[in-house]
Amino acid sequence: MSQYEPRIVGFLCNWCGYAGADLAGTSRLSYPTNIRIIRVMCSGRVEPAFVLNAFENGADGVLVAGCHPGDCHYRSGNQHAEKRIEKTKKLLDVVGIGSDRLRLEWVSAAEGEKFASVIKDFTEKLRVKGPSWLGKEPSGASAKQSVKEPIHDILKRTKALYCQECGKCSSSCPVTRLDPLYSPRLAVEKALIGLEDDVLTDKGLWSCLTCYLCRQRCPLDIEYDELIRTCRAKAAASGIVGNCSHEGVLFSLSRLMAHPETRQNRLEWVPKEAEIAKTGEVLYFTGCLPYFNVVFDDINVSNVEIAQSMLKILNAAGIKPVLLENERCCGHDLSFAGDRQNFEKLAKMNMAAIMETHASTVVTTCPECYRTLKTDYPELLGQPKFEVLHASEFLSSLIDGGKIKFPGKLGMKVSYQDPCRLGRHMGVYDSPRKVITSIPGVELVEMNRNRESSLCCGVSAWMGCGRHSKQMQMERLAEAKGTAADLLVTACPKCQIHLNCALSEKLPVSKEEVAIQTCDLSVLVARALNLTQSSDKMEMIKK
Amino acid sequence: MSEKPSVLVIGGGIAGIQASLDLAGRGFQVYVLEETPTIGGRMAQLDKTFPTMDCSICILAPKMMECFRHPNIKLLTYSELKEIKGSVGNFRVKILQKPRYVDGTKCTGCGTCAEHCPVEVPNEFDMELGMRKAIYMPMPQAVPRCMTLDKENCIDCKLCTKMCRAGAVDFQQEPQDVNLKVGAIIIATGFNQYDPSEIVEYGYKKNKNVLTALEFERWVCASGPVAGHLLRPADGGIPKRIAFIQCVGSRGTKFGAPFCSSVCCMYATKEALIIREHAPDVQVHIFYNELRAFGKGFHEFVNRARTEYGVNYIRSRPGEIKEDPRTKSLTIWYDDTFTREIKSLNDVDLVVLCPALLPRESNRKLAGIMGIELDECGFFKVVHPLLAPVDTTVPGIYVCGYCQSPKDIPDSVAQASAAAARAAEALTLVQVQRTE
Amino acid sequence: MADQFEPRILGFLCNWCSYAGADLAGVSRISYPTNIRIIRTMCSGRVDPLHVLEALRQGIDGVLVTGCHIGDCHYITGNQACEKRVKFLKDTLDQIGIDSRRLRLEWVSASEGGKFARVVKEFIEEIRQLGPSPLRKEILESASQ
Amino acid sequence: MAELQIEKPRIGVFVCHCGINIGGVVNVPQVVKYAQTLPDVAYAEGNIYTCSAEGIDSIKRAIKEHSLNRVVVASCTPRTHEPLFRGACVDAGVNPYLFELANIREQCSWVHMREPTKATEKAKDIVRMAAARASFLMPQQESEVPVETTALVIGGGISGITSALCLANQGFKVYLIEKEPELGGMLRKIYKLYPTDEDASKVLHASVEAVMSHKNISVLTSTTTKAVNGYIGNFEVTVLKNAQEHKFKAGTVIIATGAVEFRPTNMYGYDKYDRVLTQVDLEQVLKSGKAAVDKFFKPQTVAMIQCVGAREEKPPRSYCSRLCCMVAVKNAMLLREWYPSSEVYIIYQDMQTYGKDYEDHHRKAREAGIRFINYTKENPPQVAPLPNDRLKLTVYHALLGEKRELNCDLIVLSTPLVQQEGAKELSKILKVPLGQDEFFLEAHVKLRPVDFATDGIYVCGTAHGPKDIGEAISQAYAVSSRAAGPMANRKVRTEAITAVVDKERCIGCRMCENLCPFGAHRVEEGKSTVIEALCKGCGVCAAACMRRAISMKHFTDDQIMAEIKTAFIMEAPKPPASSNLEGGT
Repeated sequence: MSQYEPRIVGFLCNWCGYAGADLAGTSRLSYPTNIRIIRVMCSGRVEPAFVLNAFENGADGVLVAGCHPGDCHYRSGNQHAEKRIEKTKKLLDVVGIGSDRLRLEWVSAAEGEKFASVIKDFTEKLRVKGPSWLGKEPSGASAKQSVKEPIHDILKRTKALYCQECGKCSSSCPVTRLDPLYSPRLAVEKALIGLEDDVLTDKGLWSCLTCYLCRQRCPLDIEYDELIRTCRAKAAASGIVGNCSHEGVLFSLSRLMAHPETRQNRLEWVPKEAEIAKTGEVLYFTGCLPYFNVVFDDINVSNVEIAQSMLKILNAAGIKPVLLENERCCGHDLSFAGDRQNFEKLAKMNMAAIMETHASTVVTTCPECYRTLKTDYPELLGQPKFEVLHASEFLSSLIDGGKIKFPGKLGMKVSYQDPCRLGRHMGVYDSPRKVITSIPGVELVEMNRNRESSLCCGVSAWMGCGRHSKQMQMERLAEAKGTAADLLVTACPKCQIHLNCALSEKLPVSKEEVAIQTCDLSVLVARALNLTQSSDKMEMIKK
Repeated sequence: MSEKPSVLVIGGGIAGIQASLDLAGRGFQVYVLEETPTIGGRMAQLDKTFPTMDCSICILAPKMMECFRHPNIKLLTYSELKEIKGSVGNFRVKILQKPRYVDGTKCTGCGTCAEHCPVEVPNEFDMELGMRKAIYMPMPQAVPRCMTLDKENCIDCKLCTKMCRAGAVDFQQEPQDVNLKVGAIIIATGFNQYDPSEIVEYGYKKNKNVLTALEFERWVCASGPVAGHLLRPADGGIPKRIAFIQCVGSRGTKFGAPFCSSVCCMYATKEALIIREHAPDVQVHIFYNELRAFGKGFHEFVNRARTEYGVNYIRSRPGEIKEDPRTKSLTIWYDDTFTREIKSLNDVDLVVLCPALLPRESNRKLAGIMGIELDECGFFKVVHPLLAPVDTTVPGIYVCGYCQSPKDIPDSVAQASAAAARAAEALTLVQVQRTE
Repeated sequence: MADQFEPRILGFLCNWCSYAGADLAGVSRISYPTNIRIIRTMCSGRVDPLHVLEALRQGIDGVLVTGCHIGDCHYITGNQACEKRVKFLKDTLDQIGIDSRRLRLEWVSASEGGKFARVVKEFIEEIRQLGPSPLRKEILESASQ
Repeated sequence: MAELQIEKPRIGVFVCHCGINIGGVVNVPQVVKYAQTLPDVAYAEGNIYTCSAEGIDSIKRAIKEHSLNRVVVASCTPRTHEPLFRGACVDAGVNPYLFELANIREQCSWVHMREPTKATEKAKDIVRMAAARASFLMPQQESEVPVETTALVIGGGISGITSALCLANQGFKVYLIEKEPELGGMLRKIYKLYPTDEDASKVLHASVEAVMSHKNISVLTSTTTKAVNGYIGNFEVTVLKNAQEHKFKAGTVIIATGAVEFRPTNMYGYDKYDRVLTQVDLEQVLKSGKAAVDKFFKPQTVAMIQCVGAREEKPPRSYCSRLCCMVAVKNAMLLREWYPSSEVYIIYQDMQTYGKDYEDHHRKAREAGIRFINYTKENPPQVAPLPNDRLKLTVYHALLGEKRELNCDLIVLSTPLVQQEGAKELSKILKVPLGQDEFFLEAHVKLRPVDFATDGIYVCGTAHGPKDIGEAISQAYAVSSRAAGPMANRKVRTEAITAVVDKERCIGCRMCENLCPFGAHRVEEGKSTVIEALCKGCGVCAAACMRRAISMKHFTDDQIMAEIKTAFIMEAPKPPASSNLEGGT
């Protein structure tokens, strides 16, 4: 331990923090050598992703220094910084790095001395705390594992060789319709006549939502989603990456979770009265809800409410579910972003952790976890002994078995958004509908495009969110609104996030055309069972 | 052994008819087994035939009548094959004749009974677009010209019995076993249309203005459910824009069939021409994948449709059809593959889906009875697709028409004659062996 | 009067080519005016000059004879015999003061439905230009009045 | 019979609606009403479909009830429906030649769809003409002609071989003639068969053996057809073998002369560059075996161009040749098998891999990595020379919208099958037609695919149009069935329409004898006599006879004159028409 020297990354604002550091220099104030400084114009520029990236790359601590409140060169940049650092600290706590490794300080241009002492103090504290586990093995920003499978074999495996160039995929694709530069057909055709490089370097490779609509309709069942996933891995191996939304913070978190030493504090959300177990029949695989809760706290969705609702329902049905203390990201997003290496790590660790609990049933509230656990893990690691069920399927069986009974009538019209992974990828269309319609007083009104033809929420795998995503979201919300439903139920936390995000931004149309309350299926069920308090809005709907 | 050599023909469509006429014409005794109440098959349902645009029933009806009148042909309609034993030259066949509840020797086919029958059910012959009564004749040109009472839908009011002056209605009729000895067997069971409702994006059965090709044939046929007037099925309005979609459930591995049905490009072109003749101001669009016009005069026919008739061919399999819930008009989304533009064809009044044509489900049962093989798609397997195109895996049993592999009418007719030739050849050889 | 004149055309069609061609025009729904009446003969060679003359005597405005293309005759040379006769007849008509354009010979095969319709249309127009036959009953009558 | 001639005509007229085919344009009830007013018409009615069993019954009933002795049906063309209605007359005891069809569909309602009033008037005229003719109709007797139980099969390719074998196995004698010194035709040039992947030569060998050893088959190679006279059942055949004439009789004739591959002169550098071949050229190269090809070269990049010289704007090659796509797929797969590292491109317009097996094969070719590039007629590929015998193929991928340049060492042109040179001559000898595409034209595209209008002559295989081996063999069996019919019965009925000479009038001028191409007129003892079996009933003689001594049965002068006189109502447009039908006489 004696050789341990903490590695600190410092983000300094140009006008105060950086000037303060300069002053420390001109004043010949010495401080430990452990810090590396990155100059930014304002502390408000520092994103959570920067911080997480610093940790991913082996930092033991991150220091952000800005102007004192009220002194910001850009008026309120430091206030933003304060909020962001707060959020990042929460994420660091959950992921187990600990919020004390991140420090925000106000250092004015005149405070050279303060700067030096902050560094000294932070270095000492970090020295006492010990090194971050990540320092030993930086996970790196991108996976470098190459995909050896030749393009011809990929085309064969995904049946793309059979492409009849008919254009059914491209005319179905919600992206192509908005962005003519991208076309599933042309991508396949290019690959087919040997223009492999064009395919891998094409921006379109990252525009695909892997929403499965093209595959659903393709008469030859070309596995377009799989083709895209493999090509992305191939592209990623040669250093090409897609455009990540949220500056890649969610990918950072997933990669951090892929580290074997990671010890998370992810069960904070569990209510005290809830009954959970370490081993047992039923395991509830929460997914990344605790993280989403932090990242998306500003768009009117409460992600842990989904987990809490599910847990309460399970308890109400007399089930004491297993929750994994150190459950890791299922790896779905990394896998669809071309990071095969970290996906495989996550898969192995999750699988081992689940096996230890002796669970025979794994329930997920997230369709992506559902798909990944049910099909991708077994493909990689062989068929496990447990069964994977989506919450809708599990709830449906609870209702069938009389394990849960709805006490009263809700009295509302709802519509249902089919998540791509649950619907087209996995073919689960009926259970969520069954659950919804078995709640007394709930009428299900379908949108025009439903079930197999459902429209994607606009973003998948946290990539390529942009103008077209927003257009799709507006279209979908308008469609939902058009059904005159009071509530749009989803069975995927991400659908809810994306649709709510669109609503929380400046709307291109009038609010009446698109604004609709969204709600997760489990939350709806918990409320119908009187297990959670209805929000004010729900009350209004009831009236 | 002074008996005439005889042949059983299974299926009374155009292939079965041709094989029967060939064999009967040279003095063989022929039995035609047909499961529906009339011979005529699919061709009888068609409005016109390509590329000559002959009225289908006009050229078929004389042949059907010829079968009926031929002294060497016995029609066993409304019948089922029960059992076959023996081998070439000596097959023993058991057939079940279902009761029509109408005495064929008395019925004149005047139709008075049907006029008075109170029960209306969808007419299978009209692809269920039109109605028939519980006592009915599938079509005006039906052969034999005898009514059939459909017991499943009959309400036992006995009005038909009262009304029939010939006293032909007979509720006591029982199923009858018919035992035959035949020297050879020809199978010609034809095809069934794939039901495209599982291809949800095209909205078949959900959107009323979406029809299948066979439905459309009946829809525009003069003797069909709307007497040949070109109308929108949803509301009877006058269509201005009609589209055809090829390969619905064919050439695919997911839905329907992996093979190409071989006739759709041509019949769609034919139907397009029918439309342009009916109503020259109606736009017709044909969405195709690969325009398969390989038969004699076919490519020229398509060219004429394109240049003289202004039929618009678009190389694309559309992604989806959307219905305007208010007007019931349709929007077709497609990738114009030659320009690579994603486009929508709006205000389409009628979409005709050209579904895969599948070998009949009942082939499996037939194959079991006869001990012959089917291929993975359900077509009757032949010994060698090139050199023995009509010989099944059992000597003395031959196959022709669509049930052997996808083909059009002329190819079916030629193959029917071929099967007849093979049957005649086999019977001659058997006779020679016997006399030796 | 002139614009109301509807020529009356009589057509002799050989059974194998031209009659089939006329059928094909029908099957292909190729429209042509209603002015023509058709007489089917087995071969264009069956058309006797007397038949043509009788038609003209009846007051028919134009006579169209059609047969198989030269070389295609079902009876090998029937159409050649016909060709000679029509040539001879045309000379005769000119001599007796009937415009020989009122008699026309065309080859129409079984596959030429379009040509049949075109020929009929053209011939009708030509006769329309020529005006009613001088042998028309009403013209003869008015002349005698 | 004699009584019938004296009996006053009582005509029944049946006007068909043909659904709406006629009834939608022509006012049928009006026509029926009008028909009732015509001379000699005793009865008239309308039918929805006169050809339906109901219609037929109605005709029979009316004949009985109204003592009709002439029947006119106003419906469609006699070319398809006459036999059916004649049959109805026979059933009701009326001679079939006392029946007349008035064609108010093909030659009225269908060509005057937008002029219902005028069409109705015309339909009335047509019915009037038919009724007038019917008054003059006479009963005729059909005769039977014996049929020789020998078949002539022209062409010794796989189609001819198959039909010869099938007929011979049924006990008929067969002459199989082939212009080449060897049997086998196109198959001799082919390497492998698709989709079964067998050696063509092996398949052929077995069939040739069977033909050669069959006791009922006489094979004449290096033989051409010189003349075929006569008619069904009684053809007199003259063939030329080594400049020597052979004559024999045949009951039926089968054309199985096959087709040849189109040589693409001046297309894609076919004459300029050695490395541009046709598919048949390639077959022959492949036939020499892999080792031989290896010596020649090892292909790296091969492109096959489809529709070369086919699907053109104008006839004769405006057709799709049906099998070239499959040939290309077959040979492309073969090349890939022999040279796995090579790249094979098929540059196509529409892949004609119809049906089940071909579509399967097409899929397999894609699976094997054959690359397909779609081109359009407007943007055909271009060939240019490169050093080292290589060729640059520039092709615009129409579906991708991109130009591609392929550095090829072999370009294969898929050209269509075209008619043999001698086909025109043969069509003249047999008096059977060729179509626009120069292939033999069958009697009816839909329902008589292997028959000709002329009885006793049939066509099969690629002489009829491009087709694959399975289809050709199906047709070969089909013609065997068609030809076996009359031969098995040993007789056919012939029509009764022949010339009759009035010996009183005949002066023996020999005009008819000189004119008749069939030699049916023979002047003996100063008078002409008609040999009925040879007479085809054209009437050329009747029209020519100066003495008007020759009458044509069923097309008599009386009958034709009656039509001429009733074709139009001959009176002034104003005042309105009177009902005088006999105007003009």
